[in-house]
Amino acid sequence: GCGSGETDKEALPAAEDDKGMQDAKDTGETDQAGDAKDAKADSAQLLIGIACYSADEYQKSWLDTFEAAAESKGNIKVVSTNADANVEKQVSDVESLIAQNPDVIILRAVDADGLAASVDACVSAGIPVVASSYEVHNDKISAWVGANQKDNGILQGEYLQGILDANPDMKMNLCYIWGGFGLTGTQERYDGLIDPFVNKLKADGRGELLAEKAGNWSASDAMALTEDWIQSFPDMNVIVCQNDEMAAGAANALKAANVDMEKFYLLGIDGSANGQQYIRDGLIDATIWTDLNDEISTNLDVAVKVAGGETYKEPVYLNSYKLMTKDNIDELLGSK
Amino acid sequence: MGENDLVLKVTDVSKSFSGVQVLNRIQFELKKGEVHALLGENGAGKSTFMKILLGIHTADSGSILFKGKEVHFKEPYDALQAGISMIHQEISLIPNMTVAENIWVGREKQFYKHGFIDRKAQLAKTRELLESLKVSIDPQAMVKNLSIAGMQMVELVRAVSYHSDIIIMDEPTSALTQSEIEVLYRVVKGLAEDGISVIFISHKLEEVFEICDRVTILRDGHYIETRECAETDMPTLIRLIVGRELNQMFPKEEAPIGEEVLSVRHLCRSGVYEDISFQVRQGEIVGICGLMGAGRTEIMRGLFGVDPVDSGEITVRGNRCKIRSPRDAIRCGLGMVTEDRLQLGGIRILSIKVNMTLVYLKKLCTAKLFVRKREESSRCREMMELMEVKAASVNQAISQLSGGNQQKVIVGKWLMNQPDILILDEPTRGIDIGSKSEIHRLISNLAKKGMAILMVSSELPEVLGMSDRILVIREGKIVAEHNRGDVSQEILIKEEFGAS
Amino acid sequence: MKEKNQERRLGQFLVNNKAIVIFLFLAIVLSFATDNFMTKTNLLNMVRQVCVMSVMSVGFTLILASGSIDLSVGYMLGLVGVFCALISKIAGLPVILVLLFSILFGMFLGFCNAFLFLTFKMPPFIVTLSTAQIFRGVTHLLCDGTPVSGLPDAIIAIGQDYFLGIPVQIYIMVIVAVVMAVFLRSTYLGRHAIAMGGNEEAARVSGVHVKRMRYIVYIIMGACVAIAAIIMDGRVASAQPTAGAGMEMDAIAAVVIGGTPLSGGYGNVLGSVFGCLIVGLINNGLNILNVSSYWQWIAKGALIIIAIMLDVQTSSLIKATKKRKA
Amino acid sequence: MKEKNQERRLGQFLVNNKAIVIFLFLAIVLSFATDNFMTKTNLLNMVRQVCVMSVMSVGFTLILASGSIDLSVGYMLGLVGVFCALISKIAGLPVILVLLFSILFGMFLGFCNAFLFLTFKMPPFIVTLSTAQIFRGVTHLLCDGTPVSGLPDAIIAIGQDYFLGIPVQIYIMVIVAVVMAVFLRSTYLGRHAIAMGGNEEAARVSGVHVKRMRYIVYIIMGACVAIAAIIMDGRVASAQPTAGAGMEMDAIAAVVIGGTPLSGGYGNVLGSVFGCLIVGLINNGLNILNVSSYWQWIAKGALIIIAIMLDVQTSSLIKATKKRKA
Ligand SMILES: Nc1ncnc2c1ncn2[C@@H]1O[C@H](COP(=O)(O)OP(=O)(O)OP(=O)(O)O)[C@@H](O)[C@H]1O
Ligand SMILES: Nc1ncnc2c1ncn2[C@@H]1O[C@H](COP(=O)(O)OP(=O)(O)OP(=O)(O)O)[C@@H](O)[C@H]1O
Ligand SMILES: [Mg+2]
Ligand SMILES: [Mg+2]
Repeated sequence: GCGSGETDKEALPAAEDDKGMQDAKDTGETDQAGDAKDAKADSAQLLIGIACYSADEYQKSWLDTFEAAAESKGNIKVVSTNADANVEKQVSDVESLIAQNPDVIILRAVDADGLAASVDACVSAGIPVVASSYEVHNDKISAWVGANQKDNGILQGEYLQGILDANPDMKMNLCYIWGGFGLTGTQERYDGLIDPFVNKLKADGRGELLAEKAGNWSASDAMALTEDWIQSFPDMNVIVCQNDEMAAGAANALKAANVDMEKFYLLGIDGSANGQQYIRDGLIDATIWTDLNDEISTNLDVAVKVAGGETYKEPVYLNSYKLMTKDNIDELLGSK
Repeated sequence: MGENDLVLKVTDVSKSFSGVQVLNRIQFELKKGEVHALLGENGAGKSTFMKILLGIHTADSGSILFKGKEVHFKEPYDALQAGISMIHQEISLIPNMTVAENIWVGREKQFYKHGFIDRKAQLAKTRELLESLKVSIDPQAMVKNLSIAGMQMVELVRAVSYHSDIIIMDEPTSALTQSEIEVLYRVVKGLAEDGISVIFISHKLEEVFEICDRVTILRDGHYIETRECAETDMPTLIRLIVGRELNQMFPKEEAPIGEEVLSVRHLCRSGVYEDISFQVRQGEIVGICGLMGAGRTEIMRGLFGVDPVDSGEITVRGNRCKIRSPRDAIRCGLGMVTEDRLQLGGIRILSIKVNMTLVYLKKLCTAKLFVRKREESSRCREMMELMEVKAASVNQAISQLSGGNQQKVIVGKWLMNQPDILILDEPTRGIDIGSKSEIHRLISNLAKKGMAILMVSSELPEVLGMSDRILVIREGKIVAEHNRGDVSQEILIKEEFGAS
Repeated sequence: MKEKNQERRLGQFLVNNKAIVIFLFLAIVLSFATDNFMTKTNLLNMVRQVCVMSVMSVGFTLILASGSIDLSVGYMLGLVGVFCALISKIAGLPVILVLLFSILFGMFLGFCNAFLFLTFKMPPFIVTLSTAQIFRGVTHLLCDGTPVSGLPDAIIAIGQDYFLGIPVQIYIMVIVAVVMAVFLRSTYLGRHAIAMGGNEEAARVSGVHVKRMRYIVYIIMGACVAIAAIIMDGRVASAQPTAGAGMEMDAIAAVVIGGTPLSGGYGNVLGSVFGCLIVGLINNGLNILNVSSYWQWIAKGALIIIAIMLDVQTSSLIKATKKRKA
Repeated sequence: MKEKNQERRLGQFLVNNKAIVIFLFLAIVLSFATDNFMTKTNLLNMVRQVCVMSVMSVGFTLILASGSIDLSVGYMLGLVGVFCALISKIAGLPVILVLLFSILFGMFLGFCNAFLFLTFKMPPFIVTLSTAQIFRGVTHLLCDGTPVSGLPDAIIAIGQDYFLGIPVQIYIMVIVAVVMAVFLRSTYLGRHAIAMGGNEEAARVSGVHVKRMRYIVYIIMGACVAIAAIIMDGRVASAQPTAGAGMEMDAIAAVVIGGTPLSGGYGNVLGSVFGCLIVGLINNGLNILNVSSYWQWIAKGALIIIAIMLDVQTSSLIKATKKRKA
C-alpha cells in the first residue's frame, strides 16, 4: 500500500471505498504466532511512541483522543513528539523516540521521503513502525493505517459536483486557498479536488479555477486574500480551503462584503469546533470531518498488534473522512 | 630649498559637504623632514583637509602632488600604502582588540608564519616598538580599558610604526599630560631627523613654537598664510588664527568665596583610588592635576555616579547625598562635562538641539510632559551663540561638527542646566584658542555668580591660571594642595611624578 | 518667497518620509496596471488588512528608536488575543473591562520582558526570543490549541464595523499612531527614549533614567500589541492561538522601510505606518493581479529592495543637486 | 606554580566559553532525570540533530562578529538543497560536481546579498529579509513546491552514514568549525572581519578594505549554508523546499548564547557550536522526558533564559571575587 509506494495504492482502487477494510486485517502473514506476544503485551506495560505531525488543533485532538483511548485500555503508556510540520525536526524526534525504546512507533510523517530513513533506523533498533494517515516511502513499515488525504479533496469535489448537477445552469468560478506548500498532506488534498473535479469542470465548460494562493493556515491571511479576490473576481462563487480556520476567515470577508451566502459555496476541511459553528450558521457550506473515535481505535488496535509482532502487508484503509454539512452535522456528531 | 625637497604639494583643494563649502582652494607645501604646524579655529577645516590627504574624503577639486606625483587616494588603504599615516583627532581604535592587535590592524600579513598570524612575533614586535618609543603601555591590554590619553598614545605608536614619509597628527596632545607630551616631542624630533615630515595640528601654541619649523594657517576653509616659526611670535599667530587681537588668556576674575557646597570624604574604590577627601566652596574653582592614569577621571566618574564607589561620603550643602547614578548626582545639583566626548559626552547621531537640551529638558516641559519646542530652540540658539558653536543649524547632527565644536556643544549642555557644582574634565580639550578664552571667561563668570567648580585639566597653565585652589593627584591619592599664586608649574610637575 | 519656502518644506518632508513617496509611486503603477485597484472598497480593504500590523509597528517604532528589540510580539499578540476572548467568554466580564484588562495584560507581558533582561542583565534579543516561546506555550495551554469563538459583539464591531463609511479599526490605528508620534516628538519621555537609542551611556550620564525608560518602552509596546490583538480578534471574529506568529519580522521590516534605523536614535511613526501600507499594497496588488504565490514571494522581495534602492538613490541625487545649486 | 597557572587558564577558558558550562550543567541534570539520556546512541542523536544548525551557526558567527546580519540563510538553505537535488537528478552530474556546484551556488547567493546592499548602500537587514522571500519563491518555482527525492547515495551517506562509529556529518561539522575558528583567530582576513565588526570606521582608516571584506564574509556564509543544505538533504534523503524556514532565528540565538555579541567585534566559534548543542540538548531532553508540546515550548524558552541568567550571574560573581583578590 502506501507503505510500498504509489503503484501499490493505485493497484488497490477498490480498497478506498471498502468500508469494511479496517476489519479485514490480514493476519495470515504474521511471522510468529501472535498469541504468545499478545499475552506478554497484556501483562506487561506497552510503550507506544508517536511522532506527531504538528501541534495544531486537529493533530492535537488526534493525539488527545489516542492518549485517552490508550488510557482506557489500562496497560499502555504513550510518549509523543511534535514536529511542527518540519521534516528535519521529525527525523530528530524519531531519534529521540528510539532512545526511549518503545514497543512500537506510530509515525505521522511530515514527508514521505524525508522520513524513509527514520523507518530504517527504527527497524534496525528493533522497533516496528506503524505509518498513520501519511505516506512513508519505505517497505519496512509494519503497517499503514489511515484514510487517504486525497479523500478530503475528492469529497469536496463530489459535494460541488452534486450542486452542479442540481443546478444545470450554474457555472462555478472557483478559488482555492492552500495551507502551505511542499508538504505531502496539502498536495494530496489539492490533487484530490483537482484531478477528478476541477478537470471535469473545465472540460464540461461549467467553470474554472480562477486563482490559488497560500493562506498559511491562518484565518486572517485567508480573510485578506478573500477581500482581494472579491475585488478582482466579482463572479467568483466558490472558495475551497484546506482547513476550517481559513474558511472561517474567508466567511468573515464575504459577509463583510455583503456577498449573498446562499449563492456562494465555501468549503473547509477538519470539522473543527469553530468550523462546526460556521456550518450551523450557514456561513461554511461543507467541511470534511474526521471520525476520530473510529480512526483512533483502529490505530490503537494495529499498533498493539504490531507491537506483538504482526505485520500488515496491505494498507488498512479507513474511511473516517465524512462530508459535513448543515444537514448532517447533528447526525454525524450524534453518531459517536 | 628646491622643488625636490617637497614631499607634498597641494594646490587649490576644495571640498563641500551637502552644499556647505568647508575648504576653499587650499594651498599647502610640506618639505622633507620638516614639522609643519596647521593652525586654525574650530571648524576651520583642518581635519577635513587631513582626511582628504588620507583618502577618507575625496576633494571636489584641486590637485595633490605626493613625492612629485599626482595622487588620488580612494581609500585610506591607498594612502597608507603610499606612505602617509595619521593620528586621528577622534580616537579610531577597535575597542575589543588588544593594543598590539590595534597597532597592526591592516598589516597582519607581515607576521605570517606557515600561512597564519604568529601572535608571539606580533607581541614581541609591539613590545620592541613601545620600548623604543619609551611608551609604557601593556601591549596585551584591551583598548577599551585604556584611558583616553592611553588611546592617544596607542594612536601615536601606530602612526609611527608605518615608517611613512608623512605622519599627520591631528591634535595628538589634546588629552595628554606633560610627561606624555615630552615623549611625543622626542618622537617627533626623532622623526624629523630621520627625514620624515610631520603635519602637526594643535590648539596649544606653545607646542608649535617648541617643535615646529613652519606653520600654515587656515580660517573658515580658506588658506591664510604660511610662515617660518622662527620668524613669528605668539600674538601674531593668534591674530592670524582668530582674525583679531586677544588680550588675556586666562581671564580669571576674583569671585567672593562663600560657604562650603560640596564635601567629599574618604571616597574609595579599591585598586583605582583611595581616601579622597576635599571640599569645594561657593564661587571657588578647584583645579585638579596629575599624570595620565593618576585616577583623576576615575574620581570624577565616581563622584558623579557614573561608576560605583566602594565607600565614602558625599555632602552637598550639608546634606548627605547617596549618588548611585548620574541622575542622582544631577538631582543633588551636580553637572559634569566628561573627558570622553565620543562615548559619554555626546550622542553622535542626534542633533545639536537634542544634545544640548537633554539635561535641561524636564524644565522645558508643560504639564511635566510636553516639551515647549519654541523655547527649546531659542535657548539652544542662545547657548550656541554664547559658546560660539559653528554649525549650519540647531538640527545638524553633532557627528558632522568639527571636534572642537562638538566639545562646545557638550559644555553648553551642562551650562544650560545651571548646576550648583560643575565638574569639568578636560573642558577645553580640542577647543581653539579664541573660544578657549571665552570658555574660561564663562567659567569665571559662573564662579562669580556662585557656582562651585571642579576642573580637571592636563594643561598646567590652564590649571594655574584658572584655579583658586589646586589639588595634585598621584596614584589615586591626593598628594598636595595649593592656594592660588602659591605654586609654580615646576613644583606641580615634581609633585605629579612624586620626585623629591 | 513664501511659496518657495513652502515648496522647500514639502520637499524636506518628502525626503524625511520617503516611505510616502514609495507608496504613492507603487499606488500609481498599480492603478494603471489594474482597474480594480483604485476603488474605494479596495483601498479600504488594503488599509484594513494592515491595521493590526500598523498598530504593532507603531509600538515597534518606539522599541527600535530606543535602541532595543522585541521578538516576542508575534506570539504575544496570540496570547493577548486568546486572553481577551477567554475573559469575556468564561469570566463573562463586561466589554469595557475586557478591553481594559486585555490592555493591562499586554502591558504586563511587556513589563515581564523588560524585567527579565533588565534585572538579569541579559540581551533583549535572547530574552524576547525565549519569552516568545513561553507565550506560545501559554497561549496553547490556555485554549488547548483551539480557536476561541463567541466574542462579544462590541469586540467584533471593532474589527468589522464602519463609522462614517470608514472602518472603526482605522480610527484606532490613526489614534495610536498620532499618540505615539506626539509622544516621540513632543514629550521628554520620548526624547529620552531616542537619546537612549542614540547612545545609552551618554544618555545615562545626562541624567536619563535608562532603566525606567526601558520599562516604559516595553510596557507601551505591550499596550500596542494588546490593541492590535483586540482588533485581530474582532477582525476574524475569534481568537486564534497561532495569530501573530512571525509577525514580528513583518513589523520590523515595515518600521525599517519607514525610515527608523535598527540601530536606534531616530523614530518615524508616519514612516512606519506607510511602511505597513507599502507591504499591504504589494500584497493586495499582487493578489489583484493574480500573481501566483511563488511569484508573489519573489515579487514582494524584489519590490521592497527596489523601493528602498530608489529611495537611497534619489536621496543621494537630491543631495547632489543641492550641492550644485549652492 | 605551573599547576596554578593551568588552573587559572582553565578557569579563564570556561569564563570565555560559558556555553560549555551551561551545556555540561544541563547534561548532568538530564542524566539524573532520565536513564535514556546518557546512552551513546542518544548523545550521538543529539549531536546529529544539531549538525545542520551548527554548520549554519559557524557561518553566522562570522557574520555577527563582522557586525552584520543575514536573515536570508533559512530560505537559502532550502534553495541550495533543492538546487543540489535537481542538478544531480535532472542534469545527472557526478556527485563530486554536484557538491562543488552546490557550494558555489551557495557562495553565489551570499555574493548576491552582499552585492545588493553594498552597491546600493541599503541596510543588510532589509536586503536579506527581502532576498529571503525571493529565495523562497525561486525554490518553490524550481521544484513546483514539492520535495525532490532520488538523491545519489553519496549525498544520503553524508547525512546518514557512520565512519568509525561516528556519523559522517559530525566530522564535517567539526571540520567547518575548526576552519572557521582558525580563520577568525589566525588569518589576517579573519582579524579584519572582527576589526570591521568592532569599529567599521576605525578599521577603514587602518587600511582594512571594508567593502571587499563584506563580500568575503557573505560568500563564506553562503558556503556554510550550502554545506548545511547538503547535510540536510542527506539527512532527510530528499530536498524539502520548506527546509530551513525560520532557521535563521535559531542560528542567531545559538550564536548569541555562545557568546558572540549581536553588535559584532568578537566571535566565538566554539561557543556557537555549544550554543547549538544547548538548543539540541533542550529539545532532546524534553522529548525524552515526554513533556507535551505546549509545555515543551514553555520549558524551552524558560531554560534558555535560565541558562543565560546563570551565565551572567556567575560571570559577575567571578569578576567580584577577582577584584577582592586583586
Ligand atoms: N561629515 C560632515 N558633514 C557635514 N559637515 C561636515 C562634516 N565633517 C565636517 N563638517 C564641517 O566642516 C567644517 C570643518 O570641520 P573640520 O573637522 O575640518 O574642522 P577642524 O578645523 O578640524 O576643527 P577642530 O579644531 O574643531 O577640530 C565644520 O564646519 C564641520 O561642521
Ligand atoms: N574602564 C576601565 N577599565 C579598566 N581600567 C580603566 C578603565 N578606565 C580607566 N582605567 C584605568 O584606570 C586608571 C585611571 O584612569 P583615569 O582615566 O582616571 O586617569 P586620569 O588621571 O584621568 O588620566 P587621563 O585622563 O589623563 O588618562 C588608568 O590606569 C586607566 O588605564
Ligand atoms: Mg579637527
Ligand atoms: Mg582623565
